[in-house]
Amino acid sequence: MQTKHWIALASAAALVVGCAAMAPGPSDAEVRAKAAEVMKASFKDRGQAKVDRLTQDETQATCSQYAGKELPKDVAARIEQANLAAIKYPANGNYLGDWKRGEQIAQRGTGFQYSDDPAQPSGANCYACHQLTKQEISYGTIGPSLHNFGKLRGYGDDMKKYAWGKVWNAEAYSACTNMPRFGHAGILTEEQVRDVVALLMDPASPVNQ
Amino acid sequence: MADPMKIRANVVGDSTEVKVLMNHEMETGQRKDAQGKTVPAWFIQNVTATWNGKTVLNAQWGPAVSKNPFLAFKFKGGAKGEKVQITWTDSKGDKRTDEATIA
Amino acid sequence: MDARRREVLKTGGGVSLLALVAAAGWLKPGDALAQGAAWNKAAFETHSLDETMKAFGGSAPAQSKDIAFVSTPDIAENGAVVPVGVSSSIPKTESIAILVEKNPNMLAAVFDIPAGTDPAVSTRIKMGQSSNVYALVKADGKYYVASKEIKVTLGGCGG
Amino acid sequence: MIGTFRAALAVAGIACAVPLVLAQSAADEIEKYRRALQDGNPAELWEARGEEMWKARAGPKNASLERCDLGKGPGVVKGAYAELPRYFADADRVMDLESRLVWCRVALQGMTEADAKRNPFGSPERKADMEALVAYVTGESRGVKMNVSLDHPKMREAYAVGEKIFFFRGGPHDFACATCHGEDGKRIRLQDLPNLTSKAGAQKGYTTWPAYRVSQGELRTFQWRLNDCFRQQRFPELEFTSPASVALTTFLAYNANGAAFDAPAIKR
Repeated sequence: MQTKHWIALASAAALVVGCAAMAPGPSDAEVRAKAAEVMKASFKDRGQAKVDRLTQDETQATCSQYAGKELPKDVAARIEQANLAAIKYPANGNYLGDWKRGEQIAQRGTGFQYSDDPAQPSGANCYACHQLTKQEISYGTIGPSLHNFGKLRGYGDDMKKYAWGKVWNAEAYSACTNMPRFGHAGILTEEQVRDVVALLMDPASPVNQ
Repeated sequence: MADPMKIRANVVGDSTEVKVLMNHEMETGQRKDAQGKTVPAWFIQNVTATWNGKTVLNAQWGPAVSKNPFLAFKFKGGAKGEKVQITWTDSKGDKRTDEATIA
Repeated sequence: MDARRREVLKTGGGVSLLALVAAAGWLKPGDALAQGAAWNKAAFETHSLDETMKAFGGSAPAQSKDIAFVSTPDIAENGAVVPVGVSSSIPKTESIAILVEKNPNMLAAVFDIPAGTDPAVSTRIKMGQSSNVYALVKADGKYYVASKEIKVTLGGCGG
Repeated sequence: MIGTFRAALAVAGIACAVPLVLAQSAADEIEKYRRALQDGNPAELWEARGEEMWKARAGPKNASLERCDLGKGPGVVKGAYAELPRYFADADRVMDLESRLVWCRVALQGMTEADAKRNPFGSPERKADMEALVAYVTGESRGVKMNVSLDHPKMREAYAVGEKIFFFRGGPHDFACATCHGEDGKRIRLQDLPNLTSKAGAQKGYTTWPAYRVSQGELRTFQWRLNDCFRQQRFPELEFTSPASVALTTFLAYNANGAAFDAPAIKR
């Protein structure tokens, strides 16, 4: 049925003579619906990765819809506001954990893949996308360099709070960013976020050397 | 039985250049399979190359040679149409000989 | 090869098999590092250059500038396959060995170089971590060595 | 995967720790490493095994695959991969190479579909016939310019759906294919990431698969590439030859049109 509908649309488009420049295919919404149907038929549960992971939240759906196009300012603002409101700050107001543990979390790339043991703590895989320290040459460039993160921005409480928010839910500051929402999505525990923030913000951390 | 090697032998100036790829797992004895069981060591130990019945290279390998081993060397002489023969023997006593025509 | 083997068996008699094999060019007596052994088990179970030299029955090697690493990168993108090429310009080179200092066992490979074969070989080895790699050459009965550090990186890390 | 490798060498868990080196010389040396690998590609061993398998009689019908129609007529292998995926009238659907090989093993050799699809990705314990067949067929398109046609409406549909899947964000990490493959000049750790939304990037990325992965010691197909990308995207498992995998392949293969196919390659 779906396919016939598709061909019908295509041939209908071909019949519209005079409207030559644009041969309108199915609408964007129709293609998205078809893609959702195709994906549903193509993925299966494996290990901890169940097919319900294909159910998008509003941020994911909106960002997918605008991918490859310019994100309208009001849409971006809506995404950022919703995610900002969802950030959970530490109850005791303590943002900084142990940067040494933070470094291990930044190095570790496992967690949440169907091949991973769910009993093991996840990594944040920061180095996959960011430069952090001078010592580690195997770093990616999808995100900006975070070397001297605290040293350049200052070690004040506002900055600590911002770093916490950014790690917890990056969508709050940059709509449709490539960065996962580590706290919001439960990738890292609150304790782990504290350690990663320490890696960025502790003056003794190799990030700030 | 082991799969065949890929042997290339080409005349370069007054020499023959030989490049070989071998099919072998080269197990170190330290890898674990999907079930978590240690896979026993199993690797090529000896390689011999001959040309016109003359040995042009002899090698002894340990498990630190990479999986699907690669080997390249050159010897003086050799003419188009002549044969180069390579033989390997592994730690289980399996053996494989293949031949290539010099091009 | 089968034909040659049959020939060896046929001739049999009083002559030792080893001598015949040697005569057929399969093994040359006293040939370089191989020492006539089919596979030098002791040498492949050593953890230091000293131990390896003992297993080869040789004395401490002299550093040599006449041994070169060819097409051997300083950094390996993956330790499972590290290309290593060694070439020797020392006259009468009889054999070339490749050793990795920090591997569980040091010796990776030994190549005997008969007269007429270029004293240059290329292969690929496994390295568990960044380490010094040695090229050990036996020439005219004496041992020479050169070394090079190769760094091993791992990528991806998404698992 | 890295876990297995680490175990294989039985070394301390140094995973990603790397000593100090200057970034530029590091890039040069890694380039040197990659060049050195080109000298001998074990993928050739798979190509040879695949060619034998293509010609060997197998299955309940005891037939070879030599009459398999990969789109250019029965038995024509040369250049066939450069025009895949394509619409096949006999199956009334768009197929990539792996889907078509499954189809031929069922139609010509009489296998069940489940048998034809079994063990698509090999391991040292169990080599995959599919990887060998794919190595052989793709090797026969080396040097041929990619030329995927969207003339058929079902190809246009597959392309449009594939594009949507490419940009689909989901899972705990909000990842899409585009997260890593949507911008020029990016890398993950030290590995360069082709921008698959650009012509040049799609050409570079698509035409160098399948590849012998030195980190795994196996030849990996494009179906494997997609399967493993989604694993790292934290998605559930993409099923072998599923419609989503074929749609995504159609999107990427078409974007690579005009570039000479250059695989099986060798990669880390």
